[in-house]
Amino acid sequence: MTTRTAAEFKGPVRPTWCPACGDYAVLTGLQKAAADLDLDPDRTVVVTGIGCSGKLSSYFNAYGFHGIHGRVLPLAQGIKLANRDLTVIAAGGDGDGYGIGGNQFLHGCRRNVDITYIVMDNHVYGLTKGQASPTSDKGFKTVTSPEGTAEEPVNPLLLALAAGAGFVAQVFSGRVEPLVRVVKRAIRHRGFSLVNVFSPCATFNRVNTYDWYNEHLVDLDADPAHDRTDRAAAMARVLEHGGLVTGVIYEDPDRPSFEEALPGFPREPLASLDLRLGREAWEEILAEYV
Amino acid sequence: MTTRTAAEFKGPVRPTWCPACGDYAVLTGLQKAAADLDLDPDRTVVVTGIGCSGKLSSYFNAYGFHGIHGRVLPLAQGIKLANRDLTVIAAGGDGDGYGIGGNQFLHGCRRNVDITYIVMDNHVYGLTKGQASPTSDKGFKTVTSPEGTAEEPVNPLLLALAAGAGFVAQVFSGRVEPLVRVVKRAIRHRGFSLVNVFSPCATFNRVNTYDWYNEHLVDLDADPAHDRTDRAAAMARVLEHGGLVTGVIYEDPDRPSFEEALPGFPREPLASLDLRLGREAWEEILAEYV
Amino acid sequence: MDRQTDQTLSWAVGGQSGEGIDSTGEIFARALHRLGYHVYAFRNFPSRIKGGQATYTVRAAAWPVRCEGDRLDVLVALDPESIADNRDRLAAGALVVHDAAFQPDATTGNGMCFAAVPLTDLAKAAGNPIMKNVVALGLSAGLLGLPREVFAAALERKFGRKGGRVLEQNLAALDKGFAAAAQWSPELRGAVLRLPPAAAPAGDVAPASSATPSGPVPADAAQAPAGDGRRLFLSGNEALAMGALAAGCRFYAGYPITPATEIMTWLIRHLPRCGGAVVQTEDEIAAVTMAIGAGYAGVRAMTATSGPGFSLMMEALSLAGMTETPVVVVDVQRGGPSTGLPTKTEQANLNETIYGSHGDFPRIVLAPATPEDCFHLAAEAFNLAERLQCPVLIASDLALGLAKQSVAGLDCGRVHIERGALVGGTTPAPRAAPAAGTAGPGGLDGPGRPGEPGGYKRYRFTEDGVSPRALPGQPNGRHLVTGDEHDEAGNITEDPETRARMMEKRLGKLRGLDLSAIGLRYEGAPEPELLLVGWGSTHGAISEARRALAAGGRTVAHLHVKALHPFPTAAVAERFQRAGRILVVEQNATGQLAGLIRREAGFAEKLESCLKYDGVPMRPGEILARAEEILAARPRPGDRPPTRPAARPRPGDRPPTRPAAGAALQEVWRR
Amino acid sequence: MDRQTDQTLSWAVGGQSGEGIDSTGEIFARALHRLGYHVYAFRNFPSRIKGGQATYTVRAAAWPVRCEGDRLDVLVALDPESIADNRDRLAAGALVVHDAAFQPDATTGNGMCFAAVPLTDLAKAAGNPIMKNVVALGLSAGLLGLPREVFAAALERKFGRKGGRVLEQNLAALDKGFAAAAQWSPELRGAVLRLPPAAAPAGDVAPASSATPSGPVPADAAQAPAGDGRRLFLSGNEALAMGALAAGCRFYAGYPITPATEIMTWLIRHLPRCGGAVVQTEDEIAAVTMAIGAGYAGVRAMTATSGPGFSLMMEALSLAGMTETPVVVVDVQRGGPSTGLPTKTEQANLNETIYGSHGDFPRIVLAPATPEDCFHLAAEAFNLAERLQCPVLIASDLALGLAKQSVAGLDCGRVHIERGALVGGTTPAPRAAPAAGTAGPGGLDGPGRPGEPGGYKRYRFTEDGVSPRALPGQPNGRHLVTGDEHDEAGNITEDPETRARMMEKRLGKLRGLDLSAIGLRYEGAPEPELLLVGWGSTHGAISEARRALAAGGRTVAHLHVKALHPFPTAAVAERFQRAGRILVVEQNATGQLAGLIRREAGFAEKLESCLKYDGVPMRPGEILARAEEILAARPRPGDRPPTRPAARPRPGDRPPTRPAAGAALQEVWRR
Ligand SMILES: Cc1ncc(C[n+]2csc(CCOP(=O)(O)OP(=O)(O)O)c2C)c(N)n1
Ligand SMILES: Cc1ncc(C[n+]2csc(CCOP(=O)(O)OP(=O)(O)O)c2C)c(N)n1
Ligand code: SF4
Ligand code: SF4
Ligand SMILES: [Mg+2]
Ligand SMILES: [Mg+2]
Repeated sequence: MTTRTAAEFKGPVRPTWCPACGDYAVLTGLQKAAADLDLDPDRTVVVTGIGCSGKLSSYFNAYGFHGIHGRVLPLAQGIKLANRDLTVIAAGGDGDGYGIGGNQFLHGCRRNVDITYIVMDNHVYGLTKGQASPTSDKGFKTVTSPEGTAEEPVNPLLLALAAGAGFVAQVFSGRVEPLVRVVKRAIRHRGFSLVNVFSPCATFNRVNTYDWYNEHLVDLDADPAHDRTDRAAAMARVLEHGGLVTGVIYEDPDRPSFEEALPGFPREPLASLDLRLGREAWEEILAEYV
Repeated sequence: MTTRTAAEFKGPVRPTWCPACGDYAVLTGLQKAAADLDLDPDRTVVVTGIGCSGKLSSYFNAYGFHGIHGRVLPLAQGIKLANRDLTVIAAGGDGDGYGIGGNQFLHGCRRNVDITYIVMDNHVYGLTKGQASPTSDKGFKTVTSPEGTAEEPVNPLLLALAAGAGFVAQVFSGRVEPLVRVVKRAIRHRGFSLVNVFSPCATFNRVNTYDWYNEHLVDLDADPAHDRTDRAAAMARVLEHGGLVTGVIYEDPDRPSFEEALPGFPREPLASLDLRLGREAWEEILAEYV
Repeated sequence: MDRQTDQTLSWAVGGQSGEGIDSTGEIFARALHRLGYHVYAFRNFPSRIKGGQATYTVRAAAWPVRCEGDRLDVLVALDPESIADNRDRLAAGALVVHDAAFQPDATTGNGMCFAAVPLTDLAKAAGNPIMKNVVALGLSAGLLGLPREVFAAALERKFGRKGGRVLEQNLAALDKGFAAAAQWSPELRGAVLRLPPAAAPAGDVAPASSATPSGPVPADAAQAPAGDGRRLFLSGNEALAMGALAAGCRFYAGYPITPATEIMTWLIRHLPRCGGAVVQTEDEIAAVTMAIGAGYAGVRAMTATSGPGFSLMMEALSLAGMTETPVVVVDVQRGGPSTGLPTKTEQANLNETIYGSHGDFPRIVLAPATPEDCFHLAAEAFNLAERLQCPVLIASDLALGLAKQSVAGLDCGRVHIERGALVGGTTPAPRAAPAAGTAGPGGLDGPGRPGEPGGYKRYRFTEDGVSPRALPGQPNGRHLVTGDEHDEAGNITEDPETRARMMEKRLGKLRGLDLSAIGLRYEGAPEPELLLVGWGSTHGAISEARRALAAGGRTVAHLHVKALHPFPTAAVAERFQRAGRILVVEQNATGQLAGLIRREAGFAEKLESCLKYDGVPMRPGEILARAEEILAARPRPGDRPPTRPAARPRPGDRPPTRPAAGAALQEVWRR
Repeated sequence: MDRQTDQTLSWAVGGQSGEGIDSTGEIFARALHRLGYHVYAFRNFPSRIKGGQATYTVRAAAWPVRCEGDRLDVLVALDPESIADNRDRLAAGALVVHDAAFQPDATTGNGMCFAAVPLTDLAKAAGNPIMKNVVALGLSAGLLGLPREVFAAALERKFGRKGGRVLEQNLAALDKGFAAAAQWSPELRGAVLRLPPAAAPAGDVAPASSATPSGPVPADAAQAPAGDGRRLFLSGNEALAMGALAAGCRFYAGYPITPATEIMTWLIRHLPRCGGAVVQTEDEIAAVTMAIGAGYAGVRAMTATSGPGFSLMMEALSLAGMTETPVVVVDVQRGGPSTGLPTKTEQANLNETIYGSHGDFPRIVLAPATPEDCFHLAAEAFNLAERLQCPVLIASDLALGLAKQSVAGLDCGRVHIERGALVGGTTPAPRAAPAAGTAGPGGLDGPGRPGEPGGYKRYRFTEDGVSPRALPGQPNGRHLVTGDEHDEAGNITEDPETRARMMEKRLGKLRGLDLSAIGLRYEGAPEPELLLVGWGSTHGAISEARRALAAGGRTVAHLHVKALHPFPTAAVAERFQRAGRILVVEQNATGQLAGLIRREAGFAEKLESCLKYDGVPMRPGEILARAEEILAARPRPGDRPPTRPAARPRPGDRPPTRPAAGAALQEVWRR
């Protein structure tokens, strides 16, 4: 169907992630998904946060915006609302998205602008060299938690479900095929979609390794009993497995996106508008103030 | 059992809320709860956010800290961690807590410092004169949403449950007895406790009125079938009723508070420590650097 | 200054917030405006929703009044607090019309006339005691001899929707007020209330005054106003939002905060009609980053806030500077620090607008002084932001943002949209339309892949530091934008050489930018013994003080600074060189503009400060008093430049504003 | 400056980050320190986890070296990039020892000597090729004739836990290095590598040098160090954390960010042992507000961050100022703007530390220049914060925070804890203990309920503006603390009179505060023709430049500013008056300190800037070059004060740092 190849989405810069970093698979998976979906690199924007994960936009051949820590979602929403013709993919780390960016995440879920958010969740702050992250398992030992963390970890799927996200999925860097499949589905979803990727940090996380995930993950996509249109059921399944599930957890295909729901929001990209104001419009406005 | 009266918790300043504001009931309910629990006003701190709701600390006879918009929880946690002998009650509005303060809320829930958080949820920004709030019903018309809001509202209970709060409750300003009862229980809970109070704004919210709540609320405290120790069940119940439930929704009495879980955190208040450093301790430190 | 001298009338209505103070004041102000007067109207309101003392002041004249003035000639008091709260402003001979329902504490009166009018009873008689404000309105209009129709029409507009009964009652209340006024003896009325001769009615070109301007009345009082001829009555916030709209702003993201919220609510009413969108975000961090995202994607985008929210935007400003993304950020300043005085005015964020945020990056800071400025500088802000690809900040303040003023018409036609350097000279075509305009500088139609030799370079080193932007959607314009240091192609680098050049490129964009043309306004003597310098909303008060000083025989001038950064140093220095002493007038406690001047232009030895930081708008008399003080003292040529301690607030910096209390009272009204 | 003149040795090891560069450098540096040398060590590392070129530089001498210097005498290169990246620093005659596994591009050498050593092969022979860094270590030590035991001991400490085999292999690798060195002819070795005579070994009081200090070596080189006598080798971040601990800081809340994270990780290791706590928060806003909450409740509390996080703290700073809550906030500056250069040094947040945040409120800004300063100023910061009840900011920078230096001992005994005015003079007793110390000023034991007449007033107007605090838990001390304006009792008010007095009270707290004693350091001629002025980490480089200029016959001096706000204007002005020209040296692009000086002290006509903003630490030679340039030009007495454009970066502001390439190469090593 498409003539594009994943290689076309290879950016100008060579990745500098550590060997065996889970983020490589996210990059190649996203490139594959983009090719499969026949995305136009010139109409695609990859917006990233700050962290090892945030470097993704450097390596992807498309428009890229590498913003500030925790604010990838408002940046991405601003871009999408400015030009709804663009495919906007936001990406970042667990610290970026669920730590400092928690409020943006919460409200991004419920605002439901048509963007896809990929979180490379390695349960640790990678780029700053190994502090505990909000998704770190309780008791995880790091330089900032030498005796182990004291807090319950954030459960991103549960949070997204509670915050009203219309598409919630989880995949694993160790299994690229489902990653590509789910990312494609997320991009196609009209509205906000979350793909939380277990993406092992080979350097600072010796607990949540590829092997560990391979042992612990339960694939809900393979479970015909899982009703992914039922939010309460989705929550129950996530809780049941302590968050260690993969697949499309929840999906509401009918929910209108923010662009569709916002009264008066035009079909044409705002970025393409003629900015001149008509004489009548102006007169009408002035009439209020004479 | 106690000789204190609610009147002892009346602060020096007369409330300036609009007549019929739901926040009056929160104030008197909290005063009654404090008296019933025999709280020592000198060892009680009421920390509030910015909003009509935030004025609560002005009217309550205790130590009061009226902070900045959205940051009531880190302020309250800092106070509690500095002096664990204090009873710390945080309070604020729905905008303060679930809007701008969303990240602090999320992480406050999972950090589980032993404080009580009372949100006066009127589904609107009161003090800034009636804009949509994160809990505003979808379609709610305000000056900032003349055609109605486009977003799904935040569901505070669901969020708190997803974020790992150990005590989650909801009450209604129109029913003071359960409000007092639940607030007392929340204060007694060891760890973070959320009490979301439907506290109608008589001026800017003509939809979610006392009558409206009286019509719509379902009391889970009156439902013997509700298992408040089961997080998934609690979530399901909240979803089932679109959030319009009251009572103690969830409670985990065994979960250690942050103070208990943080390795090495002392029993004695930090504020009472002798700050001088022992000679040996100092020598030991220097030894690393010679 | 008395009424004879300045030929104005200052009227106010005061009462409990929620008693209809605002609508009464607004109707009264707008009526005078429509009758051809120049009107300045300001609400003083508490930070609570219902209750608390609120005053709506209306100052009117046949010449362009642009501040509240010092004096209140008439106060209609619906409660006793209104009298207490406004006592300092009540001039000798001022009239206090109060509801007969209470007895004012008249012991500290200062030669004012008290008149008890049974406002509540009259309202009750008209059908509802809450209409006492409407009775007050009728009374005020009647006393001034204003035509009933104007007020009846206003009530009709207001209550038209609510159906007949309420409107009828209100009209009855209005008439009770007019009737009460008719009972006053004409002499009594004339002694206290005389509105200067009316100018031309609204809609006409010139509010031509029949009064001969003299003394402190501006020389151009009788001149035709500029603009497209339609006189408007509006606030700075409204004008600013209109300017943004006229300039092509099509995306606004914001979070509510007093006193900036009106900008958002205004745009939410008007933007969607022009194809734009407004998003109320979860917080100010999201607001500004969403605007930056939109700006990057090619929409003219804005956010507005006040102090606390502005502080939250600091990190993102730095991102806009580093990524060279255009965005307009408005800070309508209010009393600080922290939550401070959320409903009172102040100008204490100047430092933050220029120096807030980490690292060195280009930004532009404009500071409107009038609604006209709000309109035109807002429009200019978008051009500067896109031409120089950097954040542009607009520092407004509460007094400017909320006060409503008669202005001489805002001309949408004067707004030119300059979108700056875009590759292909255009924004991306919609997906539906055929791609166009993709050729252009940067080899976008060349074979080089972005980032490869020959490919497009987002941050190409150029003569003026400005590199043409490719907006997402532009074929072959792909590049990385990053808040990390980067090379010409946009890719992250730590190379010291590239880093240094990029810093020079970014900062160099402002090098040639001389904002003195839009950023300075000078009025008065070319070689003044005293030069008054100000910024923001104090413009009107300084103007009046200058005219009063000039009328008193002083050679004075007034320099108003509307571009704070880059500072128009050369032009300012030229003016300063010719001035004797310089008095910097501002509403903050540390003399922030004075500090900026010392830093950018020097002249420390000539500078004096007139500071005010009590939340109340600056008044001409306060400036006058401070100016007289300085002029009375000898010049001090050998003085050391003032150091920080001298710039800090000293009780002496606050000119005595409050007239001494005392004197006899009169009861001029009998039932 | 050559080695003969400054009597130092500059050694560096470079390779791919992750190849053990840091540990090699660290062991080498610490060994020299323990041998009695003064050592300065700095890591240059990329913003990525593995890979990317990293260099660890060690400069050692018998006198207190306090910067990297200009020159590299020896480079041990594990990869070709290391040579390219450091080429500019390699002096004529410098020795480049490189792994024989690659052939360096020697074409642009500048008279350096290249020596290929089969580091990888030797490591392989010892058991594992990754130990090439350890071979390099042994080789370096051997060439300098340093004792093997010191290095073996270091390896034992490092690998002790990992068991015998790894350690054995490492020791073997070390020995291979020593053996390789032994093959060098002594003359050759001496020509290239001669470490100045060693001072006294670590642990002793004085690193007494046998070298006779002369010329650019400081006159006090042979003097005994101050402090408790134990020489330490540590970074500014470590010293700062130690100072906080010593001063009684018992609560730290923070969010990770380079280069501030070490402060948190240090405290997390040490605070719990002293009864304190560290919380890693969700973001910087939570970090600072949590610290403010803790400070309010009576604990000495701190947070540390860098640029982006610091910008996020702006709103809360204002809250601390308004509520008069003590808190210490550290900003370890890095390259900006935005994410900028996260692992490179800069000093571009000066403006933000002083002027960031909205409204006028008291704050204090300290800027340490050395690890000793980090320790003592951190301690002082807590005293100032509690005495003056306001936020105290510490502006450090990456070069200061991360460089490790030999210091002359830090004396915990010199730290005095002053907790400022507390009612009852004490913090609250634990609930378990009997209540004590509740009597005192403010009538806390009187009958008046808080807020009532006779009751405690948190913000009582006092002579010096400081009002005794009651901490929660204190009987009868109840009061409201609010970021809104408030009255003496703490209750919210909008009364203009009270507002103005409260502003004066708050700002007045800093009026008498003269920080010149801790905030200025002056060295050199009392009436210099050129005065070098700096702040922060550039201290060492400026010192060396000053000494070099003096040695060249110039009358020069060096004023280092360690208190930025309130600015010690009087003392600075006094020094400036006596100076001919003034060169302000700083690592930013807009001359932020120079701007502050112009604003606070004037002297614009005398000021010149030496700016550097490429992320690389300031070097003495750069200052020297700029100084010579200025001294060569005539003084310009009639000049206009420099205006903003002049302060902006001009290519000319960047002194030529990179020596011209070229010259012959020698191959001095034969296998
Ligand atoms: C405001 C701000 N605070 C802190 C930082 C420092 N910082 C950079 S990346 C990062 C966390 C990275 O963790 P995560 O988001 O999980 O990404 P990862 O590196 O693990 O992919 C932090 C704290 C920053 N850049 N900006
Ligand atoms: C940083 C910041 N942004 C915005 C504001 C303005 N503000 C004050 S209260 C408020 C919202 C109040 O709504 P809510 O929290 O629901 O409280 P309510 O008044 O309804 O009780 C806002 C936006 C502020 N004070 N600070
Ligand atoms: S530190 Fe961890 S997350 Fe970062 S690049 Fe290395 S493996 Fe990946
Ligand atoms: S505006 Fe609403 S929330 Fe605020 S005081 Fe009035 S009724 Fe209460
Ligand atoms: Mg991570
Ligand atoms: Mg609310």
